Amino acid sequence: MHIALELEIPSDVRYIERVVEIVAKQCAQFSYPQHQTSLNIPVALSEALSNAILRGNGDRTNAYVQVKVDVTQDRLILEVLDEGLGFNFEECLQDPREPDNLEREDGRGLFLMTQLMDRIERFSNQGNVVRMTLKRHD
Amino acid sequence: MHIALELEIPSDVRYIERVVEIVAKQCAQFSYPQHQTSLNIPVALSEALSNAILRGNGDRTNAYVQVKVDVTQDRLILEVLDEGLGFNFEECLQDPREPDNLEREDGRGLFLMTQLMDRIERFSNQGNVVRMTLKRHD
Amino acid sequence: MSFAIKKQGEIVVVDVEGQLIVGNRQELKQRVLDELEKGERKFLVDFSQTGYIDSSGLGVLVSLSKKIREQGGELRLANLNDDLKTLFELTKLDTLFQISDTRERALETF
Amino acid sequence: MSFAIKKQGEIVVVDVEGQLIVGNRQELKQRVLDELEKGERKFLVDFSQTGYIDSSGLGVLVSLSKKIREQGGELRLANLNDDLKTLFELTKLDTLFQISDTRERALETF
Ligand SMILES: Nc1ncnc2c1ncn2[C@@H]1O[C@H](COP(=O)(O)OP(=O)(O)O)[C@@H](O)[C@H]1O
Ligand SMILES: Nc1ncnc2c1ncn2[C@@H]1O[C@H](COP(=O)(O)OP(=O)(O)O)[C@@H](O)[C@H]1O
Repeated sequence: MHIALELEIPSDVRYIERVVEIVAKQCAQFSYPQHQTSLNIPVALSEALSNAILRGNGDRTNAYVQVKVDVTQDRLILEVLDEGLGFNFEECLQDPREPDNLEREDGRGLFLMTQLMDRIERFSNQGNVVRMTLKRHD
Repeated sequence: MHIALELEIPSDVRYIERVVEIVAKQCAQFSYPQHQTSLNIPVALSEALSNAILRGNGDRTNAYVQVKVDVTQDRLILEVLDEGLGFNFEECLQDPREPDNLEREDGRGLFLMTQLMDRIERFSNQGNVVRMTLKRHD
Repeated sequence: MSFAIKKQGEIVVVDVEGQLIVGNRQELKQRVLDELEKGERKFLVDFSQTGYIDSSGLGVLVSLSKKIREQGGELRLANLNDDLKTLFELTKLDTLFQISDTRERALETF
Repeated sequence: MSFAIKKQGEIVVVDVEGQLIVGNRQELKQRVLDELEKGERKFLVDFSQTGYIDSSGLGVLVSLSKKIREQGGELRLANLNDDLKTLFELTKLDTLFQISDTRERALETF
């Protein structure tokens, strides 16, 4: 069995929780282990969504965010698309564990995505796309 | 908000219940009225799926069935694709309420689909497609 | 989805738990026919625990009812929720079956 | 998601119910800062009813902790489930906060 899901939401952080719930439920359908459906997926997806809304679309109030989910028994691929100009992932990624960063309020989003997912790709395709892959870890 | 869902299953009736559950839950996300998520959608989708598996794919044991779901606040579109040659919907549709048909074991599937959905279309697109549209009726 | 079959007096009562659909209707059919074979004649299917029923599930009820009648018996139904009532009305099968609101009522009036 | 704030002894206890994420962290921040303004100095955030926390939720905890420390107070945490513990460990924030396994323990040792 194979499920592909596409969602489109207005660029508004209040949609994040609902999208996360829908996606996590979809993965629960494939009985992904609990820590993946309750930690890795929700947190990594929230980060990608809030970056897409606040950083990518930013002040473009009529913009949308698209989420594409592709799940099989073995792996989950999440794509988050915004209408922004994109960014350099490597350059923007910081290590929040460094003493100088530890007490900063921001800058943990991309780091958590890399920690919680097996692979992150960023590319442009009529907008900015962040693609995250998670293998099933039992 | 807008959700599109695609599923692919082996041609096996044992998958029907799970697919129905996934789709009905997706519609519940949009708070479709209860009689639609517990009657119209499950029954019409089960009929289309079992016809795709048993009539469309039939003995093609390696065949698949694809289900496409497109939901908004206002309407649901369900497409069920099989690898068969297609059929003439009007000709195959019978009225199971006629005295001669009332005690027959089969022949109620297409009829229920037309009764439970607002619109049914059948066409060919690299296989046979049955498309059902349901408007939200509160 | 599963079927619980028990005997109350001389009536065989079948509880359909979950869906009654193409994937499991054969099991219901076989279990009821086994009872018919053993000499049972009065059957009540209780839908209080049932989700949805598809056309092949309806078909099995129709064909069982016919087979039971041919042996001088009867198949009755009880506890249809609103969705199931709609389904029986749409297909006019509400005219073919004796349908009771509660199990008690069905058992009393058999 | 909502926040329940109550006072136990001289400690302000905040229960985070549901998610602590970009959509609601501002509310938590404001409510804790209001208590700080009123003169409160000891704060305990209890996560027993919390789902997930995102980076902006973590960020709010870090910045509240700093502001409270600047006023001579302290912010402690209690009842992190395994997922939340992992989150604090990944970001090394477990080294920044005093974290207790239970609310009682946190209240006793404050
Ligand atoms: N979708 C995006 N579009 C544009 N820039 C982005 C996007 N996602 C992340 N960034 C950039 O990466 C930086 C670091 O992101 P992150 O690690 O999530 O921390 P924070 O968002 O808290 O600054 C952001 O400040 C922003 O400059
Ligand atoms: N996907 C399909 N592919 C080919 N034929 C189909 C398909 N769906 C329905 N049919 C035809 O329509 C007929 C009527 O279908 P239906 O009303 O569901 O009753 P039943 O399946 O019980 O015969 C089927 O017997 C079959 O000939």
